[in-house]
Amino acid sequence: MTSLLETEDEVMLRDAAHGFVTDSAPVSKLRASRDAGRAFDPALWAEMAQMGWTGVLVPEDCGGADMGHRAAGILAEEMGRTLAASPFLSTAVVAATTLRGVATDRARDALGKIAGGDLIYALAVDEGRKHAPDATAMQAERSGNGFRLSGVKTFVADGASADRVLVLARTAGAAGDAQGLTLFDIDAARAGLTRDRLDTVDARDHARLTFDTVEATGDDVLGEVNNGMAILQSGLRAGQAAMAAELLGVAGGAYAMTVGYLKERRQFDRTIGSFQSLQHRAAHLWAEIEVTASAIANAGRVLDETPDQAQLAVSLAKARAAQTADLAVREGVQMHGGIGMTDAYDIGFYMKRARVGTEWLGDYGYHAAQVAAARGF
Amino acid sequence: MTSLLETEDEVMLRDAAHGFVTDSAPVSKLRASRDAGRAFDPALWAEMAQMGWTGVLVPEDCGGADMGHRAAGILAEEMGRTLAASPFLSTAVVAATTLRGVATDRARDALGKIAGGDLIYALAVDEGRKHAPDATAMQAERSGNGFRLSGVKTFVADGASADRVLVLARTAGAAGDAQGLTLFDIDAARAGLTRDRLDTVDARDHARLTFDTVEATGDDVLGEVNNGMAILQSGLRAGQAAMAAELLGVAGGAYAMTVGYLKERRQFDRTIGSFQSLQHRAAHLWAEIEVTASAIANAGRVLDETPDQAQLAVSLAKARAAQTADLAVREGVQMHGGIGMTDAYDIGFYMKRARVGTEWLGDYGYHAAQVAAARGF
Amino acid sequence: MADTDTALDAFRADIAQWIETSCPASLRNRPMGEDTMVWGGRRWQFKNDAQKDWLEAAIARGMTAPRWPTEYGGAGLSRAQEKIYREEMERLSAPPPLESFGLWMLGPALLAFGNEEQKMQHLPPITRGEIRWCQGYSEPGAGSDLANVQTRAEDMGDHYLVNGQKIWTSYADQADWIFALVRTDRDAPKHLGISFLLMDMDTPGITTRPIQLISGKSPFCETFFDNVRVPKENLVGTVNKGWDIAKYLLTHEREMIGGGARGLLGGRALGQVLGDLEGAMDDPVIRAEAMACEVNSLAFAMTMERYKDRAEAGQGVGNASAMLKYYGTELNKRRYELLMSAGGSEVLEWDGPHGALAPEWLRTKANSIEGGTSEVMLDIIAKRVLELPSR
Amino acid sequence: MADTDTALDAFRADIAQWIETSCPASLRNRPMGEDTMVWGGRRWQFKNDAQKDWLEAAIARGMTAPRWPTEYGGAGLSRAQEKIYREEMERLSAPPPLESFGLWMLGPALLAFGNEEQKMQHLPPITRGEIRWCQGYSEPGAGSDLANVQTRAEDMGDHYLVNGQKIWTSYADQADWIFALVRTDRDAPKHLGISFLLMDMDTPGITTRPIQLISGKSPFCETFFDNVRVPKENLVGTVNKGWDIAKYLLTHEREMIGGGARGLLGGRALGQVLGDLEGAMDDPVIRAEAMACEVNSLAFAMTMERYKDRAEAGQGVGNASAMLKYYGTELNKRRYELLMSAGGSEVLEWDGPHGALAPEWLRTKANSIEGGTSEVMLDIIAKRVLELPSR
Repeated sequence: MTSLLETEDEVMLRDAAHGFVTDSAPVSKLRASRDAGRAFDPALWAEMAQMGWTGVLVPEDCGGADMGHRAAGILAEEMGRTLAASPFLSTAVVAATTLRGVATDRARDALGKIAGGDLIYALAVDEGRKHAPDATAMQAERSGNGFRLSGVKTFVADGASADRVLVLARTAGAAGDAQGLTLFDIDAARAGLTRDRLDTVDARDHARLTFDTVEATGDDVLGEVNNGMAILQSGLRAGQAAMAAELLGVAGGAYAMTVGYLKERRQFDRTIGSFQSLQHRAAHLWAEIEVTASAIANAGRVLDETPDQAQLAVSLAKARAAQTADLAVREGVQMHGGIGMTDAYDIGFYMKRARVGTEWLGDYGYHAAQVAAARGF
Repeated sequence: MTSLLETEDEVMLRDAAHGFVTDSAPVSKLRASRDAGRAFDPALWAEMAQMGWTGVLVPEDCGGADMGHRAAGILAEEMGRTLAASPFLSTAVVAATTLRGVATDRARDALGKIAGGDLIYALAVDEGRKHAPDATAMQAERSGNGFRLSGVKTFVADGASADRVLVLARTAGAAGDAQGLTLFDIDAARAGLTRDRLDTVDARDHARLTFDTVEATGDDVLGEVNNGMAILQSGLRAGQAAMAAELLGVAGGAYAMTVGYLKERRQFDRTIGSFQSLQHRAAHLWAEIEVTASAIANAGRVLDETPDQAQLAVSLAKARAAQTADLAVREGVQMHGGIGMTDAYDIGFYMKRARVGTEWLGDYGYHAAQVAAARGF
Repeated sequence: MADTDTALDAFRADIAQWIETSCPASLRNRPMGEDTMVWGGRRWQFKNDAQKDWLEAAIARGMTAPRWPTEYGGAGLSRAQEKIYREEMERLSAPPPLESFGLWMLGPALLAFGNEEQKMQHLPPITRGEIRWCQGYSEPGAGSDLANVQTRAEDMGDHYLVNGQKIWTSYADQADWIFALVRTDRDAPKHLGISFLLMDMDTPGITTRPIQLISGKSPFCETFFDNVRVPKENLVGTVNKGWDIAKYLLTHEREMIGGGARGLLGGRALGQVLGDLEGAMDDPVIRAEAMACEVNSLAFAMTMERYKDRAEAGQGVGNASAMLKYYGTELNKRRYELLMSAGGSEVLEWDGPHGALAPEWLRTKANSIEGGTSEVMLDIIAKRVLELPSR
Repeated sequence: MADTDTALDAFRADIAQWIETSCPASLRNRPMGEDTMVWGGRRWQFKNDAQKDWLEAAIARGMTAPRWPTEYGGAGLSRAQEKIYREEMERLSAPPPLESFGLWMLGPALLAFGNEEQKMQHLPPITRGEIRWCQGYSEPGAGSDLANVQTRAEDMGDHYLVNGQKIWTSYADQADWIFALVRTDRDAPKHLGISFLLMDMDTPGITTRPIQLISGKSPFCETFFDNVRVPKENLVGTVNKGWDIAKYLLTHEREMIGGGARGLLGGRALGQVLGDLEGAMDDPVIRAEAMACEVNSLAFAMTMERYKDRAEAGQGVGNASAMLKYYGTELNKRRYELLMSAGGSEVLEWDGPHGALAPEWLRTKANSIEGGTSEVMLDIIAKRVLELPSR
């Protein structure tokens, strides 16, 4: 395995990404989008495409930059730092990774459009309050050469904005079976598909998708019928790792804002950052962030080098990132005091995004259990 | 229900107990006993009998003081504060409470001897590493009018010192069944009973008792055959509550020693108690102790007033006490620094007793699960 | 009338009878919420006639302020009688006839520090729900350092001229009067030079602006004072000694906020609520945390009871109230974190299938900040209760 | 020889071959413990011939001190070569031929601060395991405040006269020499006026006494200095500037102790160990805690790897080593608490059915004290890494 240290290329990528999100996607941008009722800024997304970010996981012969999962994690982390909102994770990470596992012309075409920033994808997998692909109950009934999809998917990130949706549906077995699932790639405008954007606290696009006998052809199936998880698994892991990286960025952003505040704010005739109890808590938080950063770097490395053995590394990253982001935003709000509770101040946005990001594609408990299983208990 | 505040009588009892253990049973006494390989000082036990402590739960017409479970908790707490070692919990609390549920002359006679300090009892219930009466596998086979007991009991508090042993054995069903258990009251010198004192870290008497076809008569049975838990339950709860009280005392003793150290010890040209991070941790510890004290007072109250509904209150007390003592001794050792790690200093004794006391008759997880069950989840 | 057992039994029967008769059935057994609360004030609109009837009956008997002397509109109950009154109110599930910062905060301050004219002017209207009060302590930039009062009241001979700004003034936009800390001596050490001043919110120069929180709308406001002329008789207690009154009231406030954790979730066990979220308790992480929260919540409820018993027994609670405030608010935050975690994606909306859990969760984050941060509470415990040294 | 890829591949093949040939099979694949460690020194007794053979082979090639210059008994390896050496040692499960505070602590200090005579006198015997060193930093009453050195060394013209007492001197009763901090100027500010002095433990006036810990016997001693005459050439670096050397070495020590948490339990997952305790994992409290410990342990192991990579890449670790020390020791304590909890009554004996878990558990409590307390580590992080202000 290669070193956990970033290469020169990676350091350059991070610096560039950091500069871009700081200048072009500060938290004020998210605030403006929220106040406008908009999930993200399409102009920002177009710029990301221009910089090649949308193609970070798209093969070069499909027009992508193919920089790998460590690079994707660096981008996601920097976006998390300023809460830059875009369909990056669902489109450029989950969909791109899933589609490159499919050797069809249609998939290659879609990958090209993803790289170009011309196509937004969403992943519709969960139906209940917790991430659980096996619990899929949504039916895809055979109908002639095709299928008819009926059921409800929820917590679909970028579901209301997406042009196309990856949908996991059941073609055999019953809810709870790991087998019998099939993955579909469906036009979001298809008849019978209703999309309701949920008013989630992070002001991002999460939608409930209701499928009422939506028609799908055999060409819409990704991979094999009844074996959709074989294809989707890599996309899920990539998404989990990238969300872990974003959460590390959220933690880092909240931490930086908080330490900055501790250095400036005076109370009782002292800088509050000179109070030892706050110093120790800030130092502990920094330690947690450092340790989580190692798990994130490792997840990217394993996804790039031995993707078939990535579940432990990915779940470790997501479990750690969830706990670390949680600690960072809780400490952030508390250390800011009253001002941190006001909507006028930015720290609350970090708390909201951390909560939502923690839930997406498996929370701490889900991933900690995956780690335990991988470690034999 | 009566108030959670202590009555005047209770305050007097606490003051007297506090004075006695401080003068006659400081930690140095436990140290001396340990160095002598002795589990407790018989002279101290005799003094406790003279003061009526051994009869705290013995009815007045059996020669006891019958002060109730709140009073027993006050005594146990004060003993915990200086780690006063004696067979108080197993004899004056568990055995006394169990025996007073039995209306036989023999039981009344035993209660009188307990009150007089003339009889030490131990409770042999657990066979595995965790408290689990239902898991009893030890057999009591019918043999004529009596029984033959075979099996191994472990972690029997005061088991090597005891004159008599309360033994829970199986007369029906299999390990895991809540039913089919019978409680015996057996002379510790009976043939076939081997007692091995374990070298536990708290330097108290805990023993492994091996029963090799030990004969028991029908008179040795307490309560009904196959229904021993109906009798033992009250004794177990009383013991759990009293151990919770002792652990509160252990926490309080460790806390007092630590805060005293924080006020005296100077480092970096300051009293270490002036460092804010230590101040906040000490304040938090005090808060935990205060909250636990309420749960302890409540357990005594409920045992005295509505003993049939006491499991929630008792388990709440033991769960809280285990967590609080654990925090107190960990913070105590850490805040003492290197000196706290030396055997020459007393704080380590608190850590060792807390660990052992936490395990006896159910640890935090056991009692927290009881609380959950009582609260409907 | 002495509090003999017989007399108290008679009182209990009488007060229970009165509650039964006076508190309309439609108000009883309803969950507490903004809709059920009666705050009073010049602009108050009752939600229904039953609320009005119940308030009027309470005013007639002085029961909006049970322990205040009758000459100020109270019922003049003894401590033992008041305890019985609360027990019967709880037993009969009757809501308080009137909520008010006047009853909770200003009244006790005036009774302890006010002169006779001030008591007569302000206490009876409070008991009748005619005047609604708000509290002006915090200032922007002061944070936990409440004594860092910059709003100044200049002595202009016949009046004070007030200039400055307050923040976190709950319901200032709906209040009729404000009691505020103002600086009357700029040269004195920080804790001296502060006075306790009463101001009619209709006085020219006072304006308010609501504050939006991370959890959404809030009762909090910013309140601005621009050359506000205040009669000198509106100063309570001694000039430059207002900090004594503030400290006295902070203890009250702490107990109120810390107690919030007890009555949550309608008295249901946390685990029961979680049990409704099917499958949530299968996760050992959630289950272990639910057990811990339940254990701590029950023990904390007993602690509230114990301290209440202590207060009722005439033993002071004093600085230990900082512990109740600290523990209760931190525990409440932890409980809501657990609920959010158990609710998963179903509770991420501002208003979702399980109600407005997300804004409640965000709102709990202020519990450990308002009324003194957890850090300030720990400082108080360390210094005043544990008596740890400062050097 | 430059570290080209080809050259490094050749080195790897060569060194692997040498380990295979030189390290007896009986020493390999054995769990680390006191029995397997070779400390050397005047009074050293090998446990078996294999240990002796392995040490002699290593000495012959300079491999007890791989990166030290060959003239001092080292092998003169480059950073890249040393990394390969460690990788091959690990791959072939070969134990270190020699453990020593001389190798870990004094050697680096002498290489950085010593003069040529001192290097020639002390380094070669260290590499050959002839002289065993101990460290004399802490003093009774000083605690975390290591600069509070009271042991004084008086300049008597041709020698220093040392009086005072050290504590926590590991293996002082078995060491041949001690390197110690002594006060050479009592009037200077605390951090100045300290010097770094080497003393032969056989010098008249030096005595030691072992310390009994709460976990039982320990390698720690108290060491007393009573009018000890020390030649002036035994002072390392500049007089009164010994604190610079101490700081340099503290960083080394921190990394050593913090790393302890990684190799524990023979590399087995904590959950696997717990799984051997039948039924322990059925308790959601234990299970949730085991999951948390496992997640944190794995992430910490990766952090150790990342920082090692950073050091090997020539990027400094610096004050961040305080984080490794803090995190590793706190995590290790937490893991042992879990094991004790899972083991229940079976692990309460000093030596029970699962071995000496209880004394190990008690011993971990010192991890977050020795080599700088967790509180000192957090102070270092806050001030030096986070650069938080002091006022």
